[in-house]
Amino acid sequence: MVLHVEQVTAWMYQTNDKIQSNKDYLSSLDQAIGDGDHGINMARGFEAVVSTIADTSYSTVSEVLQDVAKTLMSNVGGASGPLFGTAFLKLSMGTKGTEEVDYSTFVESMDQAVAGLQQRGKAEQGEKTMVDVWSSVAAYLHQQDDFHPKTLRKIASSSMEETKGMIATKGRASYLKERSKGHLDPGSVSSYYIFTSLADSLEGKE
Amino acid sequence: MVLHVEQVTAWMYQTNDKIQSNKDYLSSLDQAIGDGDHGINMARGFEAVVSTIADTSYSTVSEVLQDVAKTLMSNVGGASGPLFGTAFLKLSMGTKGTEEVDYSTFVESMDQAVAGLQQRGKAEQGEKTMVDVWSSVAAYLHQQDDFHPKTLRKIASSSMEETKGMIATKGRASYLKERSKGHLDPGSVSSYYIFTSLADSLEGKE
Amino acid sequence: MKKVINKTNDVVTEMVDGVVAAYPHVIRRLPNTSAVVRTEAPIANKVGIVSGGGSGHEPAHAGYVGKGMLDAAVAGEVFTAPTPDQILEAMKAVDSGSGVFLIIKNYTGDIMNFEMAAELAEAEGIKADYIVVNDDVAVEDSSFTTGRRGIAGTVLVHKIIGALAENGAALEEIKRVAEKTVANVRSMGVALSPSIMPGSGKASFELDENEMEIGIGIHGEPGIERKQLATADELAEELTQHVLGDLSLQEGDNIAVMVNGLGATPEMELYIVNRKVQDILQKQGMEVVRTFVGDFMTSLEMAGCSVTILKLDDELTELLQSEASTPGFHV
Amino acid sequence: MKKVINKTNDVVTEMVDGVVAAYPHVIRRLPNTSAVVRTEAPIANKVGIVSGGGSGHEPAHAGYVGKGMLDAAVAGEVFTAPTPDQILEAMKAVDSGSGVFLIIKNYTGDIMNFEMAAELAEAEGIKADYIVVNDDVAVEDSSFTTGRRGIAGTVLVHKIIGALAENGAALEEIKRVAEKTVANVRSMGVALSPSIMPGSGKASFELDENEMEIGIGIHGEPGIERKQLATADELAEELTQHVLGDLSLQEGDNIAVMVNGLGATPEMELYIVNRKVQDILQKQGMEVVRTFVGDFMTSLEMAGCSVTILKLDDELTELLQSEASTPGFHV
Ligand SMILES: Nc1ncnc2c1ncn2[C@@H]1O[C@H](COP(=O)(O)OP(=O)(O)O)[C@@H](O)[C@H]1O
Ligand SMILES: Nc1ncnc2c1ncn2[C@@H]1O[C@H](COP(=O)(O)OP(=O)(O)O)[C@@H](O)[C@H]1O
Ligand SMILES: [Mg+2]
Ligand SMILES: [Mg+2]
Ligand SMILES: [Mg+2]
Ligand SMILES: [Mg+2]
Repeated sequence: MVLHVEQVTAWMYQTNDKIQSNKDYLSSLDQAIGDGDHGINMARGFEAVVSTIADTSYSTVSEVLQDVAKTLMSNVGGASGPLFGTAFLKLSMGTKGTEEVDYSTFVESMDQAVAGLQQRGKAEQGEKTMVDVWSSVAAYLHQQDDFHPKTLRKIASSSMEETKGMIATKGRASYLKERSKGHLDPGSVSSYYIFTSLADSLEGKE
Repeated sequence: MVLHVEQVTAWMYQTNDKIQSNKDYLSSLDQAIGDGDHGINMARGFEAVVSTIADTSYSTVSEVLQDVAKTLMSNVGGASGPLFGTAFLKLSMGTKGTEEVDYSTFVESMDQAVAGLQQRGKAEQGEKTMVDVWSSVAAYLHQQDDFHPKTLRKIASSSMEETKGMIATKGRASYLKERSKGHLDPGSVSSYYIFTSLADSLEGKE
Repeated sequence: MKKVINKTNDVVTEMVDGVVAAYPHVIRRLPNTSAVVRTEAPIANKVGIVSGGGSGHEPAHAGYVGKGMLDAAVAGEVFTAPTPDQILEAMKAVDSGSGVFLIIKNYTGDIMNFEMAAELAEAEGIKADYIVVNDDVAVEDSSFTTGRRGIAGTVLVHKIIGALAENGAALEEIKRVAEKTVANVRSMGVALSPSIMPGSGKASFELDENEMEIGIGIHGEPGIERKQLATADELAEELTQHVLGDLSLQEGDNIAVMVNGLGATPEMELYIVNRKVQDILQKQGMEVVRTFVGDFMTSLEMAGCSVTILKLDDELTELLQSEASTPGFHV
Repeated sequence: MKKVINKTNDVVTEMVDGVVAAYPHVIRRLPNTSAVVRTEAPIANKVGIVSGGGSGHEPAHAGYVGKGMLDAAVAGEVFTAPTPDQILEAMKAVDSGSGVFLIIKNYTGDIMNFEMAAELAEAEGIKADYIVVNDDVAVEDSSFTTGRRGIAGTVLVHKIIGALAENGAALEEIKRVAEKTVANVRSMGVALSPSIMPGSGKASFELDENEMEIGIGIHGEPGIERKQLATADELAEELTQHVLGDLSLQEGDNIAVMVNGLGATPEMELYIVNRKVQDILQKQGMEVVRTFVGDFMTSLEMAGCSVTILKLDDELTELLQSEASTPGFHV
């Protein structure tokens, strides 16, 4: 499978749908172990993303992803804004130059996205942040040689679920120390929406 | 009957007892149509009165009443402080010169007390203030030629009760206009305690 | 009742201690009183300006003692006018021989206690005069009522009169300008939640989850209407129109504006109100010379705000704009 | 949720409008941003000082723009760090060629957004440096944690650094003094009630009728202990001792003190706390050079307060005492 512009825009629409309908859920997760704004932040960001995309015509996947990155960066704020912005910027940079993106190019760009996230946020895997989902997905992609939407969904879901048992040592949840355990990490749940939406778009949903 | 120093000090102790045990009640009356501090104000004032009286030896009724006036004036504040202060000051001035106070001297000094109250507060009878109780008691005393504790109590009580039906046009309750109706005037209730305590002390209670 | 206090009986005296401990270079407490005076008082050839009232309105009144405003402030018990003897002590402490001017808010208790203090002061040979501030347009002003209450506009009277006294004006001159200021200042407030008296632990009134009280008094006195909670713009519109309706303003008139928080309302919300207030005033062609947004005349932890407008002529404009440097107010 | 607002989405932009409408002689809004800058910016030969963060902490940060403090403040959404592009616009607007210095509170979001802005600014040829304020002793500071949070002490950093920049100090000099200031400032807070996010209408945490949270963060982050509501004196003692315990102070040391209200606590209560704080400090032989009592770094309508102590040397004392004249802060 290769990724086309249409699939990537569908990916963003799907993500936005999930974020908007789970806005309050995401905020309530953040309220439990953060400051309660994650749903509001992500909803603001992805609303801006789809409105940018709707107004623009793209010839390459990289251009779409660059607009996504820039829009998130300048509309989300907080911790998740620069992080998701960086991740999509790295995906954009890694997929530059070709109209369509083949599997191995995508996998490489995912590695760069994870590296970018980690450089920006200084978080390792296991610190109960979105890095847990992004790096699990990247590692899983390496083991395959093509997209498998169903397993992609499964990996995104299980790595998201795993954050529940973790003690946060990065981000606002880290102030809770042991008390952060037993709660899902909000940024990991958003990241899960991003990757299940990718799976949706690979299956042809719009 | 004549009033002695002992009766007047007993009068003040009785008043203080009633004020202290009805402190919250007085404040709740004031909360309904004022600012909720009348009980606190009166309790502070009469606590100071009895502590002053306890520390001093007096040879005349007038001296006791002067200390009462000064103590209320400098401890109560609000609307009721200057008013009760003025009333007791006039009683003190009107009873000056004799060790004991006879009935007619007391009645005259009550007239002066009412006049003082009215000059200070600019309130007529029927405006739902303590003037209603003080002037009713003064008018009643004029109709008698000696103290009758039981009727004194009755007059104080009925004039206090009458404020319930009135619309306030003076003091803080006046802002409520028609809505002040149906509530007792707090300062009239305190005044009622003052005059029933006078009746108590005339009956020999301490 | 969640309050950061010790004994309820001690709130005023401990508060006064805390104010003086914060600004020992500006103010001192008169021994055995709850009056606070400027460290330099009495100041030669200057009329002493004294204000005060019940406590619970902080930074009013102690916060306004200092250069260009008050020489002394007298704190009564919570929501209770201070007693004449305390006011008298403050008057004596600030009188340099040029006399003392009292700024009184229009409440029965305040007027009686301050008037008695003025009488006592005059008996002791101190020249004294006073003004009664009655800026609250929520209350009908007629000879059959106790008249309009004094609320946040009082702070602007402190400012104007304080500046004038600082310039060395005589008592008569101060009285003239005070009367002019009071004639030109109007306010109205709204409450979203009541204040709670430390002494009784009781709320000053009750409001449903979706109600507000338009025209609230700063001791929780009733306003003109209790209704459904409105938007900031609607509130700003209602308060501003009421205030404007009571001032005869013409296009191009100079005014000062105060958006005052009643205690618990976040400053963010005061600014949202101010945005609309300024918008209305601009549309009406007013020249806003100066705006003050913040908690200036509060009612303990009451949520809500008030809007004050002061119509200015050249004299008042100059006095408004001159320096004031006090713990609670700066120009 | 009783708030004086219009649409929840508009609170920040309308608040910024309201701030600018109040003080047009001091600040202006940068078009299409929620950044506020001094009207005179950029000021020749002066390093531009920029701060900011999530909204809901008013008067922080727009209220501190003006002479002797900030050149610009960038407002994010409520409790959400502002975005790099907005910060970049503010940096560009205040850079006179002498560079820009950022004052950042230690939160992951704030650091990332401000750092990215600094990178973007440097890419555009603007010299930039920054300090991260981390004064909250309620949080453990170790390499295994995200470190202490930045709270009310940030306002004193604004004051010191603002004064230094006003004197024309170079970027390196500013960095040196900023590091010294941050190394010497410590705070801790307590909450009696939570703040409520306008967006979600939800309380930031829950407290029982008799509980308080010691060591609260200004976005409702957890503190070190939840316990029975204490008296003002006990609270003052607990906060002050925690703060002192993290500063190596000796008898006779000069310090500055801030008793900061978190939003809904009446000023009366802040002064009652200050009384005890000053008492403790005096007994320990501290020289309190200056005290600030009021709402400086709030958390919407949270009830509670924080205590900040800044240890001063001669250089910091002089900078602290020099003039600052901004809507929210005056020296
Ligand atoms: N240092 C970090 N590295 C990676 N992700 C982080 C880091 N800090 C926080 N996050 C992510 O950001 C999410 C919170 O985002 P959000 O609530 O929008 O921002 P804020 O914490 O500033 O309010 C967390 O759930 C976590 O996944
Ligand atoms: N003008 C007045 N003349 C006579 N009595 C008055 C007047 N105004 C108020 N009062 C009395 O004072 C009482 C209120 O006293 P208090 O609550 O102690 O003072 P404040 O109203 O200042 O809080 C009223 O109940 C009324 O009896
Ligand atoms: Mg968050
Ligand atoms: Mg009362
Ligand atoms: Mg009262
Ligand atoms: Mg946030």
